[in-house]
Amino acid sequence: MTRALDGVSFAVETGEFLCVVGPSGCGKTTLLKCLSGLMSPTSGEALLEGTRISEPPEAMALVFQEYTRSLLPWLTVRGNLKLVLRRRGLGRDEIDRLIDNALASVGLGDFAKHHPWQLSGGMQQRVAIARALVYQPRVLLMDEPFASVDAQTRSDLEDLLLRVHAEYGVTVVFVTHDIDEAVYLGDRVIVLSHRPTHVDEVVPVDLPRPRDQVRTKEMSEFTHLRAHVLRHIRNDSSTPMEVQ
Amino acid sequence: MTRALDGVSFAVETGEFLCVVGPSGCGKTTLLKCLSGLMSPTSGEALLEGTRISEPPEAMALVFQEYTRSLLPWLTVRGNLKLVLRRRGLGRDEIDRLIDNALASVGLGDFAKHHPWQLSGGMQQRVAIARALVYQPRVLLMDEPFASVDAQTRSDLEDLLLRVHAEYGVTVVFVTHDIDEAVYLGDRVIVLSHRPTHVDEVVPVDLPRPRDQVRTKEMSEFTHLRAHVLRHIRNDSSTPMEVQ
Amino acid sequence: MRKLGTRKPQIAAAVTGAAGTLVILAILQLLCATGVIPQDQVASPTDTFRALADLVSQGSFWSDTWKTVQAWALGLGIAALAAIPAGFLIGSSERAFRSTRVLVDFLRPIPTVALLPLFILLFSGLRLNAYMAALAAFWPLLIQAIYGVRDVDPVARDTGRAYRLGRLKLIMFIVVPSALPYVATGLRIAGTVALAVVVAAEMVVGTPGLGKAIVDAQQGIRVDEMYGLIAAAGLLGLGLTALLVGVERRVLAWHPSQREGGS
Amino acid sequence: GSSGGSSTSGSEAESATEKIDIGTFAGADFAPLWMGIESGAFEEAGLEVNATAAPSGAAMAAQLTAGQLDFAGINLDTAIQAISKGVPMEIVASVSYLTPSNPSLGTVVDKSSDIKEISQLAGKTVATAVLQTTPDLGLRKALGESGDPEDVTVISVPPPEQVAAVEAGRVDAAMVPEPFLTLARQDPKVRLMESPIPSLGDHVLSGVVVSRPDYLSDHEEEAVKFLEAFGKQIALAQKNQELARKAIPAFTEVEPALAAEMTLPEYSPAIDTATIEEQAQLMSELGWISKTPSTEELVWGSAPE
Amino acid sequence: MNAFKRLRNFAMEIWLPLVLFAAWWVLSADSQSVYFPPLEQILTAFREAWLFAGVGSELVPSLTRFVAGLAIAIVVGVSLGVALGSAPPLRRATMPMIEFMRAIPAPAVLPAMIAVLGFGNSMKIVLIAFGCVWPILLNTIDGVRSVDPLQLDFARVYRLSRRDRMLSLVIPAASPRIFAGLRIALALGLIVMVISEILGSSNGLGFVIIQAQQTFAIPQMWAGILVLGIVGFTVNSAFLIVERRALRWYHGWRGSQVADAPG
Ligand SMILES: Nc1ncnc2c1ncn2[C@@H]1O[C@H](COP(=O)(O)OP(=O)(O)OP(=O)(O)O)[C@@H](O)[C@H]1O
Ligand SMILES: Nc1ncnc2c1ncn2[C@@H]1O[C@H](COP(=O)(O)OP(=O)(O)OP(=O)(O)O)[C@@H](O)[C@H]1O
Ligand SMILES: [Mg+2]
Ligand SMILES: [Mg+2]
Repeated sequence: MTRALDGVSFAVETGEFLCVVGPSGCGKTTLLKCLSGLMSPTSGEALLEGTRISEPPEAMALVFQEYTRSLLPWLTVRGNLKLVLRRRGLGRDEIDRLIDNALASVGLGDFAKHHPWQLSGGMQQRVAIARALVYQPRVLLMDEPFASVDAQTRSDLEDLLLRVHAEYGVTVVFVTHDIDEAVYLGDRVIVLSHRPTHVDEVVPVDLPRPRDQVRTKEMSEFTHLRAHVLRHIRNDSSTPMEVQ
Repeated sequence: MTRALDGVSFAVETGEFLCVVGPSGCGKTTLLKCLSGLMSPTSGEALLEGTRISEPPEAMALVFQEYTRSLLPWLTVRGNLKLVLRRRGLGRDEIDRLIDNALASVGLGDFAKHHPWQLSGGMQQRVAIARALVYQPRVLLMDEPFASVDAQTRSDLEDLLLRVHAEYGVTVVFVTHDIDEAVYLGDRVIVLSHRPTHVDEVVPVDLPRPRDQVRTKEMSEFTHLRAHVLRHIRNDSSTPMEVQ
Repeated sequence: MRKLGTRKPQIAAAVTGAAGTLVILAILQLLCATGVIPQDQVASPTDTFRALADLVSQGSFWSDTWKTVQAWALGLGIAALAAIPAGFLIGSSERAFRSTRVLVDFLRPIPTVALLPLFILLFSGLRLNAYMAALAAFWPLLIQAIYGVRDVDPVARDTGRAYRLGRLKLIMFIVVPSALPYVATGLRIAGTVALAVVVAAEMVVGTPGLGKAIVDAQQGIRVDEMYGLIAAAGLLGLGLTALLVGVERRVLAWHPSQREGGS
Repeated sequence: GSSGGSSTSGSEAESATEKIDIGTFAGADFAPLWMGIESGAFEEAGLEVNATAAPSGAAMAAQLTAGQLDFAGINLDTAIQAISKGVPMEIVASVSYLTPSNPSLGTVVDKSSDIKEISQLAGKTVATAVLQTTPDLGLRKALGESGDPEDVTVISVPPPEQVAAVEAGRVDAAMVPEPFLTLARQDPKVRLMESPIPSLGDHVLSGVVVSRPDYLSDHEEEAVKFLEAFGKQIALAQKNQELARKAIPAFTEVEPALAAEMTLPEYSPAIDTATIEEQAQLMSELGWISKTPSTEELVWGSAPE
Repeated sequence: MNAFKRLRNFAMEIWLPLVLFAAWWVLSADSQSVYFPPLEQILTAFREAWLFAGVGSELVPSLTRFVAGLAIAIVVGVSLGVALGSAPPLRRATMPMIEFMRAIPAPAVLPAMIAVLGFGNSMKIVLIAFGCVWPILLNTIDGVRSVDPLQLDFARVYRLSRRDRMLSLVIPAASPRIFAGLRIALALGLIVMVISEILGSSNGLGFVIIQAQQTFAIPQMWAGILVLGIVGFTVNSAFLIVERRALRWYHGWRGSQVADAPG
């Protein structure tokens, strides 16, 4: 086994919104897998609110990077959402209400009866997000959840996520390639280096909340933060094109 | 047949770098297919330097959105590039030199003998770009060519593209979801509307060339342009989540 | 990385496989020895092996096997020559595809052995067996060839067009390679069916070959030999399938289905 | 088919050997043919006889029609069926007969069964190798004398399985041919009872040789030569049964020990047209054939010149 | 509005079979050959024997055995396949034996089956099951093995129950492969059904065909083959209907797939 993660060490506080950026193949997905208990770290350990994670814990949801694959094509959108609620012992009506709400919040209220493959890539990604939301987790791990979504939907979803985060106090770990997005969403941005992976820098983001797509991004503070992260990433790489 | 494009009309000047943004499903890919002669428009016509396009013209290269599927898995990376040079009647050495250059310029010099499926998604996308470059087209059509590439590689490739554009005077039509990218690269940005699709606005980008990832993006002109486009897209949509 | 990794698991898998096979055979042997399986009608594994060893030293066994293989290969060859071009032609024209669909769907499921009584009246010997095999092999090959051509990825096809490959190169570099995995699958299915039909024909018609040898052993009430021959038929089937898979591996090294191979 | 120009093309001066292709069952009925091949008697007569075993009378009839065979050794019932349905063939010789002193087909019942004679099989299930053949015919004839010939279920069971079928109670009786009849005699679990054959007479024609009319007219000389030589072997087999027993293992799956023990039919080259007519008549009465072919249609050379 | 279009589509699919049928009729009309009788005679024989006299006595027994054998094969193949597919060591241990058994041409086992089970229905059902079970078993194993690991990860993260994981994830995910196996099994099953009736039976389609051939009832033989064509076509169509319903998601999914990174 290759060591995908080495010397990566950081704490996520309850209710925090943490963004992770870093070059392709540096181990961001691997990191989320350790945090979710899908993978046991070869050395070191992942702690969730003080307890060690060896199995996926009850209160955690994960939005996979490969959203097309993580949706079950033989179930409808509703079926996909229902599946994760099965163990809750809820009534039919309650389940339907929860699902309808979650779908409406990602703008897919009319698509409950469609199969995932009848939707465009961006819509599928939103189904995966709705599935995580309906699960009502305390901790939400998201792996490049907005990669295939067009600019406008993306900013809508970013704002939806900020709202959920604010309302329910969900802890979010959010992996992205988009530095603007990381700065816009996060309380802190963790910048991972090329392999051997280590935490290159932790950038605190002190932009005021609630944030706004246009106003926040026009603030000079925002522009400087993103330039800072960007410059950091560019300087870090000694061999510019050797990515994987 | 659905009308994918309606009332879309614009001219691309020789040597221009034109970026196209617009919501998912609005017809950007369809537009490129018409421009490349792969599809004939039901009404209206596509003109390349004055002549009507009905068959793919000689001097045009297209980078497909579904890059994984446009690379032929039974050929190596080198084979994929060689295939498009077949009709040129070049010598072996000349062909090898061209291919090596193109691969080196996208940072894949060491992967000529690999098959496409042995590479990561981002690397495959770069192979597709290299294939277009080696073809030495006068017109280059690109459909979300950097979607699966990490931030740093992406900015490198953006700069490579700007260099090719400047050196050889290639005309580029570039589809993207990323408004920063569109503003950073283009001479003009065309914003398409929701369906029924029409040209919503044409934004001239008067940023000085050569452009620089950090400096250009820190310019207040840049910030304002992107905010302008973004605001435009947001206001355009009366129903915020209805995307397709 | 992958190359280094596959060697060891492969050996481990082979060892487990061998061990598992031995355990199964031992259980069968035990069942025979204790009389749970009646001895007079079923040969125990050791008896089967002994009979197989006897057979291997006999020239007639090898000539029987050779005759079966000959009919199989001839039939498969004829079927391939007829079915693959036909499939490509039908598959590349929507009109041809639609016109032949009902006909193919009607003829294909007729089990070839049902035509054996007819074929007996028309042919004899090797030709009879080979034609039966050819007919049985024809359908899976035809179907797979048709679907192979129809399933060429439109994006790959558009790539060829956009880069102006020309018609011939498009077929050579894009259509045929895309359809090959389908044809290979068809060949494997056809191989299995063709062998079954050759053996069946030998049994019913009595042309020399493994099928007839089995019936002869049955008629002569030589139970061990019969089981030895059945085992030999199984080994032959394995060998012929391995042959086809080997060819497939070679030709289709680039195809996704070949990549998980070792695991 | 080698018949085409095999005889005429040999224009060389040396005594030309005629090629004869004949297909037969792998049963004791055609032992005289193999005797002739083994002993070289055919070669001495200037004939190169090539004998192949064939799966069924129907297949041989088809190969005969297609010119792949010149002669076929089949059962009389098959020949009658084929000729009545318009297959171009004629009986050219008889080979074997079933007689009371040569019971090479017998009826086997379970030891515990109380069935003793054929008439008791009314309403029962009986196994035979192939339906609508001589044993089947004999059974129905016998039943018809005392009652309804249709009042029995006859099913097809391959000879090697017949005794097992009786033992397992899947059939009430089986009409078993040699060599399985000899094995059944040694089996303590089953018992032999009355045979169905005698109801058809004391001299029931079984194995015959057939050929196709166009071969016979084009190659009359060779045909006569072959039939003469074959006839001698048939007579010899009847005189010296040991010769026949020796030839059987070489051409069939029967072991020498069993071949030495089994009951052989009566071998005779003389065509008994009475038994042919009677069987044809019976088959048409039972509706197995739609029209009764005349003796002239059935037997070669029986038509007045 | 669409009536005309539908009619045209129908005509497109049916014209070739009709032309061939007419050609057969005309060309055979005054055939003198015993073995290729006029189509008219064949149809007469078909009407007399199969509308509907032979349906109860021959067709029903054949199909009953076929369905019974197939059902056994499905139950055994799928349950064993799921078990072996989700237990890699067990799978590796049994794989060589399974591959060997699969490679034995089913007709070759017939004599052994007759020796043990006699010539009755149970023998034929077991033989049909034997012929059909291997493609189903192997494809189920493959299907279970190829369940997307990401989906299994999903099941773990969202803590699906064991039952949900099997019924809502593993079996649906494997179902396209299972149906692919079933499709091969159907063809093999029909072959085995016919061969088991040709060699040792007293009723059934195969028996009728071989019996007709042996008694030179050639039009009846052709009629029997025709019936088998109809049976095969019907069985195949029924399968396609079931498959299309069960795998509607799959066809839609495949059709819509913008390929992910392969492998
Ligand atoms: N199953 C695996 N076996 C071996 N190596 C793996 C496996 N999965 C991932 N890796 C390696 O581990 C490293 C980290 O991969 P990971 O998927 O975590 O990267 P990432 O940061 O998420 O990249 P991306 O931005 O492209 O998603 C990569 O170099 C990859 O090659
Ligand atoms: N083969 C097709 N048949 C029917 N409709 C199609 C087909 N391909 C595309 N469309 C439709 O045409 C419209 C335009 O599609 P197109 O792929 O051009 O969108 P796009 O702007 O490229 O979207 P994205 O940003 O998601 O790539 C979509 O609504 C789509 O549903
Ligand atoms: Mg990742
Ligand atoms: Mg597109």
